[in-house]
Amino acid sequence: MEVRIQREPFDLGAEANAFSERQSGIGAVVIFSGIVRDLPGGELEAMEIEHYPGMTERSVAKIAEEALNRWSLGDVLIIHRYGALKPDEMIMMVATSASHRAEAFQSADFLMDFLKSRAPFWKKEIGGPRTGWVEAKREDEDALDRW
Amino acid sequence: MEVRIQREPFDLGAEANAFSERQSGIGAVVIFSGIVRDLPGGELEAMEIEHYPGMTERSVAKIAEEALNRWSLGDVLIIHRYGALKPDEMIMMVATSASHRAEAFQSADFLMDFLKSRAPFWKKEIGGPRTGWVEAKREDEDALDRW
Amino acid sequence: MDVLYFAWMRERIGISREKVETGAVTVRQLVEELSCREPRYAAAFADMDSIRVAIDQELADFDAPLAGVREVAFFPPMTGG
Amino acid sequence: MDVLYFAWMRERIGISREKVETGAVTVRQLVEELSCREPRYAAAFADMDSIRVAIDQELADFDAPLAGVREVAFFPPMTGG
Repeated sequence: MEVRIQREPFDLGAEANAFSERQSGIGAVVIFSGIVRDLPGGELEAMEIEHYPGMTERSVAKIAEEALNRWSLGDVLIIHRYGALKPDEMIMMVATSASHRAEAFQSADFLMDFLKSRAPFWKKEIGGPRTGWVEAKREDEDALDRW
Repeated sequence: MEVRIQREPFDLGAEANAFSERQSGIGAVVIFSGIVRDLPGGELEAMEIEHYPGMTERSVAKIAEEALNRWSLGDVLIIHRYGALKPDEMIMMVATSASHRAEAFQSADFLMDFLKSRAPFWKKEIGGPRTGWVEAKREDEDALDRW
Repeated sequence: MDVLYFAWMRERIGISREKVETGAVTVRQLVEELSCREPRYAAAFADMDSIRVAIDQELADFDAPLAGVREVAFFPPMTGG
Repeated sequence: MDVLYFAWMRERIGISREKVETGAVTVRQLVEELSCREPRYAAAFADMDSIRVAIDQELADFDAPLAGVREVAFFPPMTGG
């Protein structure tokens, strides 16, 4: 299990390859990556991501451990950035590995739902008419009930 | 939409980065990769993958189009190898992109279920006591009913 | 028409493709005809539940008609992914 | 104890962290105490449904006791991922 909370960009491809290569005896890898979407009209200057140093690392590690407990996984990797990101930059990624595809899919889906609503990150859109904090969606909170 | 049926290896990381970079305005990418699992005791010499040239390309393209019809996706990429593969080699990958994570996850999951049971590939394990054709699993066929 | 065999169907019958002249109206009739040829065909087609068929590269069922068909393929359930 | 504010809580109150001496027994009592200080606090805490609290870096609820607590953080619902 590996958790990285960082300001710096990461290389999705390099991480995907390194993660896959260090697995052995597993048949399935699922990778999710979240990307800064521009606003309609290309008005987004930056997506500012604030977080709670200390709590972030603890809560993300706890979410990863919960996934390892629920499914029979080879490994879990979570990288999440903070700071000011431009449109099309990668915000975060998760990777899970398992013997069978269902476990790899479900655990990655689970990780995303919990990272969305239970890890202390807050997004602020800078630029455009909607400048301001991104509001949490009711459906994201509801998604937790699936698990 | 891109479908590649090939004997040659592919570079998951390079494909993941190229796929992500050619998206714009999307927020979520999901990538699945399937890897040759060794048999217990390290007895697998090779996984031989046979396919039906012509029908393979058609049926995989049809599955990809079905995903594009069902979900609001940015793009779909499917790469599937055939021939003799060694343990830990990558067999295949799918990538989907969407504005929202649920669509990216569901469509990748859907693609895998249909590639598993509706694309004309057959796996044969060479080496070890179980040498022979991999049997289709009842649960893989049942998984299609989810969609 | 061309008849193709894959995976253990191909191994049991011993060839991957052959030309077949047939008056069979449906796939099922073609299977019966082939099964009567030689024991290796009979063995390959013994368990119909574990055989799938494609007509002109589209999955089909055993009652599908063969009129105008150029290519029929028999194979076990697929194991892709 | 240290009290931390994030996102629009931090912006409305104007600081990200402060030391607070309090006799409050629960988080809710602390919120009431802070709200009485100045209008900016009252404004920040006005809509309790859109505020979350963490005690010593674990999510908690407003009835949680404060005895022995070193760090309380207030913030809007999280938007990670």
